[in-house]
Amino acid sequence: MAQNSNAPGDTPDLSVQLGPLRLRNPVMVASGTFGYGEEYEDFLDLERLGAIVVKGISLRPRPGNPPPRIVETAAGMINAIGLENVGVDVFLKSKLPHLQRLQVPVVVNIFGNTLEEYAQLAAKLDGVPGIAALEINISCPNVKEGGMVFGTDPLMAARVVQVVRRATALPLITKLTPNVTRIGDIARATVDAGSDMLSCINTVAAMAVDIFSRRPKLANVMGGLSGPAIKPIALRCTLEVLREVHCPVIGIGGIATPTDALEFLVLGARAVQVGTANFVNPSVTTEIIEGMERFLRVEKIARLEDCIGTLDTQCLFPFAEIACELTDLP
Amino acid sequence: MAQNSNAPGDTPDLSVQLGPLRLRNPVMVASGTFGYGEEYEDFLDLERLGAIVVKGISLRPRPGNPPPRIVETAAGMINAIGLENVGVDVFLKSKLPHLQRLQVPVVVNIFGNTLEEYAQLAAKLDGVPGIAALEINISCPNVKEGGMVFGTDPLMAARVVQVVRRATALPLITKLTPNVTRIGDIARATVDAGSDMLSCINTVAAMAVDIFSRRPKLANVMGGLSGPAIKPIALRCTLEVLREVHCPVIGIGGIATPTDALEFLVLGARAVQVGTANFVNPSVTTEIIEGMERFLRVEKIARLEDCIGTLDTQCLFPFAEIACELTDLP
Amino acid sequence: MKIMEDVSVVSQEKVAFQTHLLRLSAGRISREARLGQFLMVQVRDGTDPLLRRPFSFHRIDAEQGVVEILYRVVGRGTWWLSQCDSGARLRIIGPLGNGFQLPQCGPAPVVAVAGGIGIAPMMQLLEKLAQWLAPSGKTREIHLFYGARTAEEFIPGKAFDTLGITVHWSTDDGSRGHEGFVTRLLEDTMRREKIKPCVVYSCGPLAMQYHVARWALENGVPSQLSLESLMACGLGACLGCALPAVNPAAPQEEHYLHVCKDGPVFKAEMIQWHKIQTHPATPPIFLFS
Amino acid sequence: MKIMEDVSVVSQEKVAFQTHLLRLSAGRISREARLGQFLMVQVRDGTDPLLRRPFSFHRIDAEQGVVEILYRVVGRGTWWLSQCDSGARLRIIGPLGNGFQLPQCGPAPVVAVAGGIGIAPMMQLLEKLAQWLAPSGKTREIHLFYGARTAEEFIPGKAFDTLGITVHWSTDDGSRGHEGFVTRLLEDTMRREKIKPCVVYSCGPLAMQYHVARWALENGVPSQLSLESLMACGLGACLGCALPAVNPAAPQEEHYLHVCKDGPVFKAEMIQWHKIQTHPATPPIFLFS
Ligand SMILES: Cc1cc2nc3c(=O)[nH]c(=O)nc-3n(C[C@H](O)[C@H](O)[C@H](O)COP(=O)(O)OP(=O)(O)OC[C@H]3O[C@@H](n4cnc5c(N)ncnc54)[C@H](O)[C@@H]3O)c2cc1C
Ligand SMILES: Cc1cc2nc3c(=O)[nH]c(=O)nc-3n(C[C@H](O)[C@H](O)[C@H](O)COP(=O)(O)OP(=O)(O)OC[C@H]3O[C@@H](n4cnc5c(N)ncnc54)[C@H](O)[C@@H]3O)c2cc1C
Ligand SMILES: Cc1cc2nc3c(=O)[nH]c(=O)nc-3n(C[C@H](O)[C@H](O)[C@H](O)COP(=O)(O)O)c2cc1C
Ligand SMILES: Cc1cc2nc3c(=O)[nH]c(=O)nc-3n(C[C@H](O)[C@H](O)[C@H](O)COP(=O)(O)O)c2cc1C
Ligand code: FES
Ligand code: FES
Repeated sequence: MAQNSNAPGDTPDLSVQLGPLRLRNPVMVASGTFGYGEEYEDFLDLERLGAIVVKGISLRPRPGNPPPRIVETAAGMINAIGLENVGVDVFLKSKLPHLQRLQVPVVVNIFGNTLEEYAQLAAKLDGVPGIAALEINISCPNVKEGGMVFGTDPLMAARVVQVVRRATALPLITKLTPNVTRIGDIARATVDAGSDMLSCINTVAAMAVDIFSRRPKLANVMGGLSGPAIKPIALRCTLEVLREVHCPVIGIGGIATPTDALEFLVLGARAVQVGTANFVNPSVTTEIIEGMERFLRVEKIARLEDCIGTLDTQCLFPFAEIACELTDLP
Repeated sequence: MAQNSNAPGDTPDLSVQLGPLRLRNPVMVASGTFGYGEEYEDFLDLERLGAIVVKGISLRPRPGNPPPRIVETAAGMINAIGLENVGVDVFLKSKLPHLQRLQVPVVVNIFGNTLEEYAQLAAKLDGVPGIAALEINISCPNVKEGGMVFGTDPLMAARVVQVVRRATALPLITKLTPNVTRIGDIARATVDAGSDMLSCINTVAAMAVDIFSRRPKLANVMGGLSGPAIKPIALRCTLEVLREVHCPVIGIGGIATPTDALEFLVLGARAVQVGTANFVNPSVTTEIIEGMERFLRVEKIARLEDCIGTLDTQCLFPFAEIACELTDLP
Repeated sequence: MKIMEDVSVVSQEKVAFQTHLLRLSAGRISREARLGQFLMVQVRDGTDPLLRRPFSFHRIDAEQGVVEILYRVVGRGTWWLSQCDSGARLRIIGPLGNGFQLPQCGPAPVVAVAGGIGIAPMMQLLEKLAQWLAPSGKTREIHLFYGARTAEEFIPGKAFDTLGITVHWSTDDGSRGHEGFVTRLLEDTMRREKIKPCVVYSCGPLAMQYHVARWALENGVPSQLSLESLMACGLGACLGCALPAVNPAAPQEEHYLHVCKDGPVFKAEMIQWHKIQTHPATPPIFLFS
Repeated sequence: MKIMEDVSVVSQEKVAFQTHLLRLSAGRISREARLGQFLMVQVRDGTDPLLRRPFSFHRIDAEQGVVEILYRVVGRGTWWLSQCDSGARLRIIGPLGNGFQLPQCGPAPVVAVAGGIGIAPMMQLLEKLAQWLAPSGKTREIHLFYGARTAEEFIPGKAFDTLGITVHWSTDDGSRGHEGFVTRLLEDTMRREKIKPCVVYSCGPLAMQYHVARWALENGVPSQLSLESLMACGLGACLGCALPAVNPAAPQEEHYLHVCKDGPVFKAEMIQWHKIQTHPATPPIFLFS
């Protein structure tokens, strides 16, 4: 039963319940930053991860954008990879089998440019063994609606979730974009449309300029900002979402240390995804898991679940009780 | 007439035309980061600045938020000062006179919580000598509309500009918030409502969490992110605005070096504001001005105006012409 | 006159547990500085960390053109600062804020309270007071209440004895002197020995300062408390370093003072103690493991 | 096997204009590395700069457990790297990518082209080739076309003469050797001396590589070009280091190869040269003034 004391020798329990999924710890890797897992096998034991989210998959292979595709910025980077991927057929044939052999939940990140593409993709993945959940990337332009990004409008976002929901029985995670006025509205719309969970956030729209060549530093002109720079934005978005919906939320954005990850959990996220930090330190996820364990030991907390959602926004004045007697002094 | 050559000894011409204002250079200081100018007089000659934007002023004095009001983040900081200010009356009586004696354009940043407050404030400032323009901060909650931020809705933003426009003949700069889905829509609405210029961007909504006390690091829970971390977001917002409207735009966000400032100008901004960087290096603006001069010398450009809006998003393949003959080889 | 000066590190020395003494060759600032004022240090090139860090002057030596800071390594900024070797260049801004005032009173004793690294701005002040009082022939006592978590955190202060300063030690773990809070030792000692000091100087964590303030207010002792707050500019421009304060004109109204401009030295009665939120203290366990 | 190794700096030396030679004690990586491969270096603690920087192996000495990189200071990252003293710790990842292949041909000459810092991965390769060819008794010539902006950028390569490598120098300003582009010197020399090499190795700026590629393709010379691209991971995960490439199965289709995984050494015919955008070159004038 629930462990209440935590003797020094005990291993704290890092497992978390994420909707229907039980994860051995809340540390997942973010889509597009971990390839299909193989790329990192020299640096860590993939089975130690809470879950692996693979690079975004589309119905057909996509070549991606012309280079330059990335640029470094202050404590961050902008990418405009253009969602290059091998397509769902090659993914199922030559990427998934390796992951299926491992004891780690695999989340498949999917995207399309039309509702039909989303639906067909979800149908193809439905029932495939070894897939724990789908993560729906709604930060893509809707080509039928003049290129407006699905995830920036509650109705369009909900429609994507609906068609995916109809096409598969897999647990659904909707991945929210921060580039909106009220992220809570999108969160609510997608949950009402059948999303079991949310992940938050995708990259922040950004660009960089080279003053000598007078050109954008990315061939695509604009791209998505990620890395430590965006963590404060991601935390704010996560709180806004948590205030609006009651489903499990996965925090993403700038996570690079155990402290970063714990911040999202304290806020109320039930898991986190690590993205850009994998590029800087390919075994960072292992270090984050170990750091969380250390935190629980130091703070004498038996189960990580007991930290989730413990943010206290009320009691802001620690001296208030002991000090109120002072108010009527001189 | 227009100078076309630039001999090594020539001093490049940094002056820019910003709507009705002629600035000796495009380097302004951002509201809330430079006090009322006096705070920096030990570190630089205020008359070298393109313009000074003073701390946001309201109709009545405001105490501001309880501390902690600031927290450092990766390459940035979050502030929740709560718009502490002395109020317009004290400003006019004891802060403005000193600035009036200087040869530097003074822009007064104004904000209110109702349309009436904006209007009354603008009326009070109308006709006061030594004010070059008003900058309207629309990143404030509209208390009559359930606290929704004026600047996040095109109609509400336009209404603010309208009432201010009616109350004063001063040139108007509307300061846009990046926390919206389509900043171009807000830009268009405020320009249509009578804003002569735009400044872009205000801070990005953000927060920080302390995992040991389980409390937000700011008493106000949420605050505004500024500093180098947000520059890529500010550049993107500036480009979106420039694509939508044709009025002069002032670039703001993370500017700390001459290169940073020039990036916004190349994009098409006609001036820039330096904010957080003043805290780190109180004479950074002088260094930026000198660096721009050096840039023009090195690049042999006579007038800074010739750099503005020179971004080339078309010609992305430098080898295209010389290399096309290669295509049909092997 | 506030000065931005590029200075070089004369020496850096570890003087106690996690505590470093940094000597800077700062000719211009040393001439302007007064005890109780502070400086802002850019601990490292680049944007990590972004902001300068505030430190009190530990010693000011205008003749040698040297200033010293004594600091505790508590996070990224102070850790990187601790990595500077002799000869390294640092950009500093100072002197900032208002310093300590000399006591305006008769032969009553002077009391000082230092919690942990709060000793930093206090040591030279006490030395000066002792030197200043000695020739004046007044038999004025100086008491220092010096608390720390454990004995190895104390700074070796050789001068105390020779200067005739009475030091009352306390540690949380009882490893030296009184076991428990230094403010408790202060209250007990003052009550027992019936001392009515003419001033209390104090520097330390906010929780300690609160108890010193309460004691000073309850006993009518004039106080000079060096307080802390998170700072961005140190110049009075960002308004980030606010502390809830009493507005003498309208005591019920919300009002703030700013540590960098109105402080860092405050009188106890200026602060609305019940409204203070300590800034979150993040133990740097992940940084250094 | 890719390895993340915490290594220490054996020595750092300035060897030419803005050019440094860094020796690292990297026991594990040195044993796995091959010439033409590269490593990713975290040039500094913290988030400024955020990403690692890629550098080719300049020399690999598995016996001593040492690897060397030769690099040009062009921006923040390389500037900070240049500040590391002996004994400093660096985190590196390597070996990454595919190395150079040995030439598969008869007695025809070997040609190498190096532009500026492009000499880095080339020097030990040429030495090895010379040593390998000498005992084999084949009278094979090795030509190095070595270009720079000005003479002071050249790396002192004492070994060239003794190894019998013919060096053809060129500088943009004529301060040493041919005045003008090194690729022009290559074309002219090859045409004049009617040399038909069995391979051309090349490393340098993309504009130079383009001309080498064109010459190799036009003359049917097998090529091994070490190409660059901006990189985030170096591991094939971010897909950031793409270069427009020819898809042999569908030559008309948009297709990309990835420098870190499919390169950095490519054959000229693999790349769609007319689609290459050089990454913007920001002269670091503001950084260092
Ligand atoms: C006027 C003034 C004088 C000071 N004098 C000294 C001194 O003489 N010696 C000394 O060791 N320290 C002094 N401090 C505190 C010192 O500024 C902080 O310890 C330092 O800034 C922490 O930086 P960091 O990057 O290592 O820690 P961070 O990683 O930024 O934070 C670690 C911990 O330090 C706290 N902290 C961060 N910034 C400040 C700040 N500006 N003020 C107070 N606490 C902060 C954080 O809340 C956190 O608990 C003084 C502070 C002020 C305001
Ligand atoms: C496989 C590979 C091997 C390399 N080997 C060497 C080597 O042996 N010696 C050497 O001096 N340089 C080498 N480079 C280039 C080196 O990586 C860059 O010069 C370095 O990353 C610049 O970092 P910076 O922070 O100093 O410059 P920044 O401030 O980041 O940029 C300054 C300039 O360098 C360019 N640059 C930045 N990052 C890269 C990058 N990843 N690749 C290419 N150019 C870049 C920028 O576009 C800009 O023009 C290699 C690059 C690659 C991809
Ligand atoms: C190079 C790169 C590629 C990415 N590709 C995808 C993708 O295919 N699908 C997706 O949903 N998100 C993608 N992302 C977004 C990340 O999954 C993550 O949401 C974002 O980077 C923020 O997290 P971070 O700051 O930890 O990197 C990508 C990010 C990067 C940097
Ligand atoms: C401490 C602080 C106070 C600010 N106060 C105001 C203000 O009163 N009015 C306003 O319009 N913007 C205010 N801003 C926003 C800045 O003017 C600027 O738009 C923002 O900081 C982005 O620029 P930066 O990254 O260069 O700091 C403030 C910013 C900071 C950091
Ligand atoms: S630190 Fe900026 S006002 Fe005090
Ligand atoms: S650098 Fe990441 S895929 Fe090549």
